[in-house]
Amino acid sequence: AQDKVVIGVSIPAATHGWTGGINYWAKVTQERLKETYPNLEIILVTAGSAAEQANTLEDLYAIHNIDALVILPFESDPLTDPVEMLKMQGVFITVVDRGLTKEGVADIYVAGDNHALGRVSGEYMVEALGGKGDIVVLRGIPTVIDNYRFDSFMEVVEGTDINVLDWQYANWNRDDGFQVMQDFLARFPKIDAVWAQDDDVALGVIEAVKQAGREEELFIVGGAGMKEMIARVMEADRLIPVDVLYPPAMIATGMEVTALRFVSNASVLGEYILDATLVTPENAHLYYFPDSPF
Amino acid sequence: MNHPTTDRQARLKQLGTRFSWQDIGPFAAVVALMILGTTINPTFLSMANLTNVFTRSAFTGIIAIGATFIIGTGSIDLSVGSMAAFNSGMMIIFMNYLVKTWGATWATILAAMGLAMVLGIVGGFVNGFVITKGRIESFIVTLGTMGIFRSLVTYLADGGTLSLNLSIRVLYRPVYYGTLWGIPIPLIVFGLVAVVGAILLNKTRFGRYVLAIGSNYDVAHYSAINVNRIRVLTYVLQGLCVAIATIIYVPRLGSASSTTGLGWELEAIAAVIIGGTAMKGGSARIWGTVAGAIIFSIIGNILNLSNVISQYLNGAVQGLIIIGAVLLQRTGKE
Amino acid sequence: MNHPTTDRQARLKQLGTRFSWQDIGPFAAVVALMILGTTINPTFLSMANLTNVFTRSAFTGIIAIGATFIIGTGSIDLSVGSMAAFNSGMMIIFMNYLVKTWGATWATILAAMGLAMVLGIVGGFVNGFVITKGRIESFIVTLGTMGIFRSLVTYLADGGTLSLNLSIRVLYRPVYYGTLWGIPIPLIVFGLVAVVGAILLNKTRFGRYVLAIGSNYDVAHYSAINVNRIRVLTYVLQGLCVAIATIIYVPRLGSASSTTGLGWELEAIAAVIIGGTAMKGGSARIWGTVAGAIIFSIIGNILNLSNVISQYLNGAVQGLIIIGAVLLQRTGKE
Amino acid sequence: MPELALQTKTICKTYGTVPVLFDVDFDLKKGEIHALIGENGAGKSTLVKILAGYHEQTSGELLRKGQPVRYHNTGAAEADGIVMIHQEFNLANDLDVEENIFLGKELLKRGLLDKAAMRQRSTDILDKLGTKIKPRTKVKDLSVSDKQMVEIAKALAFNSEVLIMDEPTAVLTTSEIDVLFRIIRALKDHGVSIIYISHKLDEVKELADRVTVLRDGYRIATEQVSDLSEDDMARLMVGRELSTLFPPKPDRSQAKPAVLDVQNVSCPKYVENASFTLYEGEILGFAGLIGAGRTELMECVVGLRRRSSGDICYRNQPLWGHSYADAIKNNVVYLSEDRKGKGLFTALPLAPNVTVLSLQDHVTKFGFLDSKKEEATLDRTVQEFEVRLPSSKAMLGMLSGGNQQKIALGKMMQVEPDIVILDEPTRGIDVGTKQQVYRFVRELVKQGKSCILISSELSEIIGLSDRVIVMRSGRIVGELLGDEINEEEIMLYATGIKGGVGDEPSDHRQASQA
Ligand SMILES: Nc1ncnc2c1ncn2[C@@H]1O[C@H](COP(=O)(O)OP(=O)(O)OP(=O)(O)O)[C@@H](O)[C@H]1O
Ligand SMILES: Nc1ncnc2c1ncn2[C@@H]1O[C@H](COP(=O)(O)OP(=O)(O)OP(=O)(O)O)[C@@H](O)[C@H]1O
Ligand SMILES: [Mg+2]
Ligand SMILES: [Mg+2]
Repeated sequence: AQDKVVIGVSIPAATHGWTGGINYWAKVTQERLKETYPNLEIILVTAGSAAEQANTLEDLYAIHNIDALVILPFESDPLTDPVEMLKMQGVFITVVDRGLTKEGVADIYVAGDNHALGRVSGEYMVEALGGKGDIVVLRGIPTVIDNYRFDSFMEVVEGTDINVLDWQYANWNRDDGFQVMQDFLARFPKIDAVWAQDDDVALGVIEAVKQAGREEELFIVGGAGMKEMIARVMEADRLIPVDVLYPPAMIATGMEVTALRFVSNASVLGEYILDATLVTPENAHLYYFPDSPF
Repeated sequence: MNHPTTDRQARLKQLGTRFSWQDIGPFAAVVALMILGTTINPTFLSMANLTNVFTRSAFTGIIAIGATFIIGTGSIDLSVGSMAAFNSGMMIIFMNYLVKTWGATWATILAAMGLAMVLGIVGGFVNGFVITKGRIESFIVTLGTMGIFRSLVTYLADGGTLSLNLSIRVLYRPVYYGTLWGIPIPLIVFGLVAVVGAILLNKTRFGRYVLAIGSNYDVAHYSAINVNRIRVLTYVLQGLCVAIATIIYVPRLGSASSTTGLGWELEAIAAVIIGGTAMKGGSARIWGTVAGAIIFSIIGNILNLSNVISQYLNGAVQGLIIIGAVLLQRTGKE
Repeated sequence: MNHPTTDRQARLKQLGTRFSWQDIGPFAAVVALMILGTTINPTFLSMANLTNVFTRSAFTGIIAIGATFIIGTGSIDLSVGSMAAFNSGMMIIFMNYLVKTWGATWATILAAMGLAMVLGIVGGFVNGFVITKGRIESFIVTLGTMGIFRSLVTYLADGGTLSLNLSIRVLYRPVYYGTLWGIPIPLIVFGLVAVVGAILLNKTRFGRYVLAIGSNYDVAHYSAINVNRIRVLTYVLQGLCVAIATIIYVPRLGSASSTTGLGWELEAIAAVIIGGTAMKGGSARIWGTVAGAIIFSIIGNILNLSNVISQYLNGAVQGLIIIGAVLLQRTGKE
Repeated sequence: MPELALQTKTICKTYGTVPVLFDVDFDLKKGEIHALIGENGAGKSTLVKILAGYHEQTSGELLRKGQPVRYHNTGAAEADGIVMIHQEFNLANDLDVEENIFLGKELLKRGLLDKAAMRQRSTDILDKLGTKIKPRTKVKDLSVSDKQMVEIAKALAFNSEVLIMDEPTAVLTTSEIDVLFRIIRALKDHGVSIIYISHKLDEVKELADRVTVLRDGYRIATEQVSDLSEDDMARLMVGRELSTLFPPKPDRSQAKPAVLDVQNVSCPKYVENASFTLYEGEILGFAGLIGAGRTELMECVVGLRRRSSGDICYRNQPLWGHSYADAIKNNVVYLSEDRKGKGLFTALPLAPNVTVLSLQDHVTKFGFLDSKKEEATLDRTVQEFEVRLPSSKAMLGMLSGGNQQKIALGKMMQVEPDIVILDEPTRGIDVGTKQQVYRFVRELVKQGKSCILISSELSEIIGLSDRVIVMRSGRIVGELLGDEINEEEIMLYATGIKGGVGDEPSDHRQASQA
């Protein structure tokens, strides 16, 4: 019999909606792959911070002796070195979502495109507002990813007559989204649109807008593809006309191509870039997964 | 022999709720912050904004009232935020389940509220029991249960979000968004909890024993106070407060996830201490705690109402204001 | 008259490092956890794994040694995690700046190390100064500075990540990954800090005064101890420990961001208390703290050993093990 | 005229708005023992605290060897050779004896603590004081009397020129006091000046050269001790004539029922197989040297300390195995000797302290605390025990030592006890009030209540007890009745000359029959 192939999967702990989705898809894929390929062993570990994730990498190698690593890095920069350490030990590396800061470390890169998420959102905003209006922005947690999204969004918006009244961090958290939006609503008598960037935040924003009774005045663009939000888009909710996809299922892609590399010996190297698809009432049914927790 | 002078102060003391600079201090800080807020942005004083700010303070405020008793005995509870998340999750699951048989009725909601209470009491009891019977520092035990509750809600939500059935949500919504005599319901609940808390603390044997234990554990023991029982009771009370906070939290967003209630424990403890309760126990002030919770809420609001300073520095401004607010109290005391 | 029995116990005590069940307890917990780890997965005992586990404990461990003194006086410091992030950020910025003139040399690195030390001392001093001069609860002040430091690093990083220049990184890397006589450098540093900490605590006036203050503030004051100065010194010492931890942290990940060091404060405090130092002050144990830090590191490792339990429940398992480890110590004491 | 070591001129002290000392002139000659006496709250502790740098005077001048000085803290006073033994213990509970003795003045060797030297010195001092305290014991594990010895040792470890002792003997027994007096006299011979505060006037008479009397913050008199009798002193203090200290004992002809029957109680390390019976209407004294285990035995009896064996019957009912609360329910109440550590909440106001044992009686009909009732109870206690309050808002810790003790007694009386167990009840109380306490206790037992009295003051045991039990090293070694109750007999048992350790329990039965 063939030797067991061990794939380590290191992802952030489920601390908010999107990472929750990552966890869900990783677990589902783990089970499916194990069933399909009996000689495959998949070790799934989670971490609450970049430093902790570096720990899990050490553990995956020292304890589980992994042959391949699928990693969704907490943050690109701090994890580049620890991943490279594994690479030097001969571990096959698949990076998902956030690229490492050093070329050539990743064998496979399944890229979520944070720039695109910001850009697509911005482009929709410009189109829907007809190039002018007052908007507010709720950002995530201060991180590089958030910067990519925000900067790309602003690039698109900057040339137009769209005026960003203010932005605040909402930490990809519903309660923060609610509170920040409450205060924006109190502060600005006229808001034409809200870019919430994340569906968790958008949920909070919706409630704040409802409370203020200003549903007719504005619309909200979230992001990620949470099932509740996709459902609203499907139902052609005025408040949530679209969503921008940043599917947590990308971890499944990463795990699958990595598994493929070992079971088929096919040469699966290179980059897989996942689009930041704009979900509209027309295509929403394609992205609706009622069983997913996210 | 000379008799105690029954001056006005002493008379006021007899009202059960005592007024002194220590109590006024936090409210002075509230007023100062409100002036600051108005200066930065006159919108601050709008009815809508003030209502938001005060209403928001209800969650941490209610939890902080429970924490006042715990800190009054010289202990700590780090698990409250996670417990709130877990309770929310359980309420949602329970309502989603009941709605299938009972429909979207008040019965369903009331049953879920009952469940929250039971869970709060049980959770608090477990904390208190392990702390007293195991003779372990409360910091460690509640750090442990903090992790446990948070994990459980993550597990229940499969890492994602637990969402309340839409039909119930419509029914339940007014509990957060509704008003009674023009006052938001969460504020009324907050007020009631504070009044009950103040009575418990100042007018009952339980409250007296709490302060006695915080003042000197050994003396309390030698005064025939069942120290362990009172300590467990403070944790049960804390659990109940968390449950009440949960009950008004769930209708706000109708969902719970692993991020729910993150950091509430620090906020609640800070509210208690800003309010003039000593970390080492022995003195506690419910109305100070109420002011402390409001202070927190106002600081957050002020930061969102202005963008003079880089948003990156919000945390710094918040930190400075917290320290400043407490310094202000201290200085006034001299 | 009868002389004090100079039995072995007493003799050992005179070595400055005292051995008693309270000290052995945490180590017993370490051993129990190691047995647990080995049972779950025999690879646990591999040299490579053990090295990883112990090396990792160095960061929190070093910070926790500083925290032992602070908690020994009955205070708390919540700002250490943020301070570590801020220090890391400043080190990186400084090195990236210096490299332009001095090149990727050890001079650059040493200068940055010096900067970290200075920042640690200043940061600690500020904490201590505001606490003692403002007569504010340490909880509030350090909660404030926690926000301030974290904001500052966010600001410095413009919301993103500060990355160390690659050429320096190569040079600096061995400080975390290298070994001396086969022992990882972080472990050597940890050991040195612990030894110095133990000497400070048990063999110097400073250490004795720390415990005296924690035991009874007034008694210390009336024993002609400059209470405020000692308290400020504990914060300066804590700042220094944070600086040392930063110095070995930066080469590990080569970057700093607003999430660096998040939660280290709770871990450090927990390590101290698991180690047998009382939260209310008056007694402190450096070697217990060392064991506490190792316990934390092992728990994290054990969670990665197997895949039996849902990863959502990691936090619950961690919580249970923490409580269990402390319970084990307590039971052993009887 | 010998040089003045210390002198005060028109010293005034005000706490907040409460004046406590008024224009006090006081002087201390080099090499003299100067006693300071006065009623509780007269201002003795306040005066000496100013001399030792604990407090600063509000006005007035302090002269040291003729030079004006002002001590802003204890360090400054210590540097000037002035050391004080605090009435309320000034010890860090979590540190051990040795660490406390040298706190703030540790010996160093090459910058590090010289533990060996400090160990040696503290052992020497403790030996000199004749105690069995081990230097490595944590202070919190010591009995009150042992803590007092540590306080004394702490002061002696420092080579002072002026030694201030604020009631050093309140909880010490005769033999410890003898040792202490020997040391004090030796210090005096070496030129040390000593201020000695005590409520035990016989001690003052025996020891001091001069005596200063304070009353209500005023200096009333300074006299040569040889010119005054004890009664003169008492009169100067109280401002009126005092009758005999102890109320007459009733004759105990008729047999009374037993109210408390204690059989074979043991508590590891402290008490071994102690058995005794308390009868209705009697005062049962417990005598013994420091560390005899009297406190621990009583704590076992009321359920504050776990006993390893033994049965306790209250009026023929086996009772309260578990908690002090059970004992209280049966109106058995215990006054702890450790006022600060176990007796009273120093950081709380007065009313909560007085009512804590009887809160259920201080509620409105709806079950809420009734602060009016509490205030009334406090007022009653204040009157009954003549407590001197700085103000009604005072925290307990602001009261003078003796007044705190009165509050402690008042607290206990709120449960309307059937059996009172008093451990050092008159600790720090002035003669006038002592007399009242004795009458009070006598009244109590006349009403059919019973009382156990533990006291380090032999005269108190002898003057008040109807029967005396002597303990030594955790065992009951003797029981004395009637004329046997005298100092000599008690000391024979307490020191082990009679009823030696290792004797069978039957031995003390015989003793009681003797
Ligand atoms: N910190 C304080 N604040 C307010 N009043 C105080 C304080 N300390 C003492 N007093 C008051 O000062 C007065 C004198 O107290 P002091 O302790 O000097 O009396 P004393 O003569 O030592 O009495 P005792 O014999 O009971 O020890 C008392 O009325 C007391 O209540
Ligand atoms: N059998 C014993 N072995 C060792 N130490 C003992 C023993 N018995 C008593 N001691 C010491 O004596 C102290 C207990 O004193 P205890 O409180 O019983 O004295 P007491 O009889 O109440 O007298 P007093 O209250 O006047 O000191 C303890 O600190 C303990 O160290
Ligand atoms: Mg006094
Ligand atoms: Mg005793």
